[in-house]
Amino acid sequence: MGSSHQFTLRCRAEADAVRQALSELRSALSKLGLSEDRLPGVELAVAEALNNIVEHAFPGEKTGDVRIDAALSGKHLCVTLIDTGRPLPNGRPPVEKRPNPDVERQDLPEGGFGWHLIRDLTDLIAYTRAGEENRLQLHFGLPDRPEKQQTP
Amino acid sequence: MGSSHQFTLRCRAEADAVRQALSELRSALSKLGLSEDRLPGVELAVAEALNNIVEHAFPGEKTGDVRIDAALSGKHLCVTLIDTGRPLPNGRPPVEKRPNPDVERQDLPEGGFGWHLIRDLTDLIAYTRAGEENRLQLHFGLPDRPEKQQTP
Amino acid sequence: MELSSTTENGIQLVGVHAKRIDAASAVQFKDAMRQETETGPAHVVLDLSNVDFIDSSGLGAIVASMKHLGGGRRMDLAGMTPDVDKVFRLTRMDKIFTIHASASKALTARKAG
Amino acid sequence: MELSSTTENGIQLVGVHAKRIDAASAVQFKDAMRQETETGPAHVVLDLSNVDFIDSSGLGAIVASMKHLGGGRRMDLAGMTPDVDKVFRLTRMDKIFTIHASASKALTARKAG
Ligand SMILES: Nc1ncnc2c1ncn2[C@@H]1O[C@H](COP(=O)(O)OP(=O)(O)O)[C@@H](O)[C@H]1O
Ligand SMILES: Nc1ncnc2c1ncn2[C@@H]1O[C@H](COP(=O)(O)OP(=O)(O)O)[C@@H](O)[C@H]1O
Repeated sequence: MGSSHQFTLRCRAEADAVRQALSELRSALSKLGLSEDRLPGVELAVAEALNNIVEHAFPGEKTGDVRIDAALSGKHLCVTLIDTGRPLPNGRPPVEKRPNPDVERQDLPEGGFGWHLIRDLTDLIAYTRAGEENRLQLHFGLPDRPEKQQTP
Repeated sequence: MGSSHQFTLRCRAEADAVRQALSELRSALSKLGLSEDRLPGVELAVAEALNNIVEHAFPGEKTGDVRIDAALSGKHLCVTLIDTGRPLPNGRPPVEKRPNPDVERQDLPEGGFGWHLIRDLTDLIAYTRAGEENRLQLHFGLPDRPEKQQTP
Repeated sequence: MELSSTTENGIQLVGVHAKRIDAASAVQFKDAMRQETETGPAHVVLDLSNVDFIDSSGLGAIVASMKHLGGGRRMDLAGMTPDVDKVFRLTRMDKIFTIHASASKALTARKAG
Repeated sequence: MELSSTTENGIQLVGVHAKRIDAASAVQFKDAMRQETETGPAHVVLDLSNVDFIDSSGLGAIVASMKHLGGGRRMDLAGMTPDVDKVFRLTRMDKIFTIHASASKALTARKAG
């Protein structure tokens, strides 16, 4: 394993705060050397996960704090989202059919894309409910720099 | 992302229980399709991390519970160890020189290998102390099956 | 959410003057689009060239705006930046729009569209 | 921790009859080695062919057993399985032992060792 870095961000479970947190996440990852072509996919996956927390973990007027832990090496990025909102139904990310674009115009889907995008953009998702906490890990392999650095 | 699996094991922070947990981990990962050539490295990395918990998080006669969360896809394995023992000094895994084999026989190192082995065998380590909990994530990239399966 | 609107060759070109159509702005986007296209030509082109991020809320808002036009009218997309384009492709929503490389191409490609 | 011991060609061959030398058994291993080698030839070969897992505690115990022999005696390793071998290589502890493919090779390779 090469050198590795960690940082933590926090935001309220509200759309404006999520936007701000994504901007901080992006610039922190960029500073730590995550390649520019990986940033948009990571931002989008984390955005979808945070949007779900805003909308489903803290529905309606409810809100709360979200902790965002990120860990990065040359080979690997893990972003963990921790909130104390409602758990995922059935204790795991929903596995539903992709919204179908081959329908009449008035039936076209306006939602239900979120988890599919997260799955498309990650190598692994892990969700655990521990006590009152939701912990969602999004894992991204970084195959661009496969070279293994030696640690001392 | 292809299909992904999660499971949780628990053990006491004691050497015999660790041995038992490693055996359960190995057979669970094997059942879920982790390739046989990756099992020994994963077992060793997790063994070293658990041994550290037994010895340093719960020193002396103290003991406690360790929760082992594992998540596996075709591309990625993450093992998270959670305990309520003492935190890592300085809030992160120690970065020390590798024990030196080029010394007189009586000075040969009998320890200090653990974290180096963990680093050698993983793609990323992330440690966070959250409240009273130590959470150590060990990440393993699985480059053997790079093919991306489509989810529905 | 600031939108601009011009009509040329009988096509209404709506420009989005925001870098993001995301969960924080999807509702405003939908409202602004509704106002902008309440009346006007049957053919609308949405110029997304200033937008460098959309999430699924933004995508849903664009689809909703198109649906809101009603059966007799159409909405094309133009000037999508690569990351925006990727969201349409991953969700297969690229299939339900005519997509033009740029606003000017959308205006001249009317017959082909 | 069960060890066996035979002496051949003036070499003491100590066999480990356990699948693991790990944190749960490192102390027993060290104690048993100490007893087994308290007296005996100056040349000891540790046959690890039954062992398929060692961790750093096991590694440390093997090094400690070697050091305990004292300056005038030596300890070689034999029959390491691939996973055990890997631990020695990663920690560079392969450099401090003479390593033989098997116990029988260790007994015949005496002069070369
Ligand atoms: N606490 C939660 N955190 C994250 N997601 C949740 C939570 N509770 C429910 N969900 C799920 O998130 C899903 C949202 O799916 P998604 O694909 O993003 O579609 P949408 O666009 O409708 O939000 C809902 O079906 C819901 O089951
Ligand atoms: N709570 C803890 N959990 C895990 N490791 C810890 C904890 N507290 C301390 N440690 C560290 O683990 C290190 C052990 O390092 P390691 O390389 O495994 O060598 P050793 O073979 O001496 O155990 C110690 O230096 C100690 O700082």
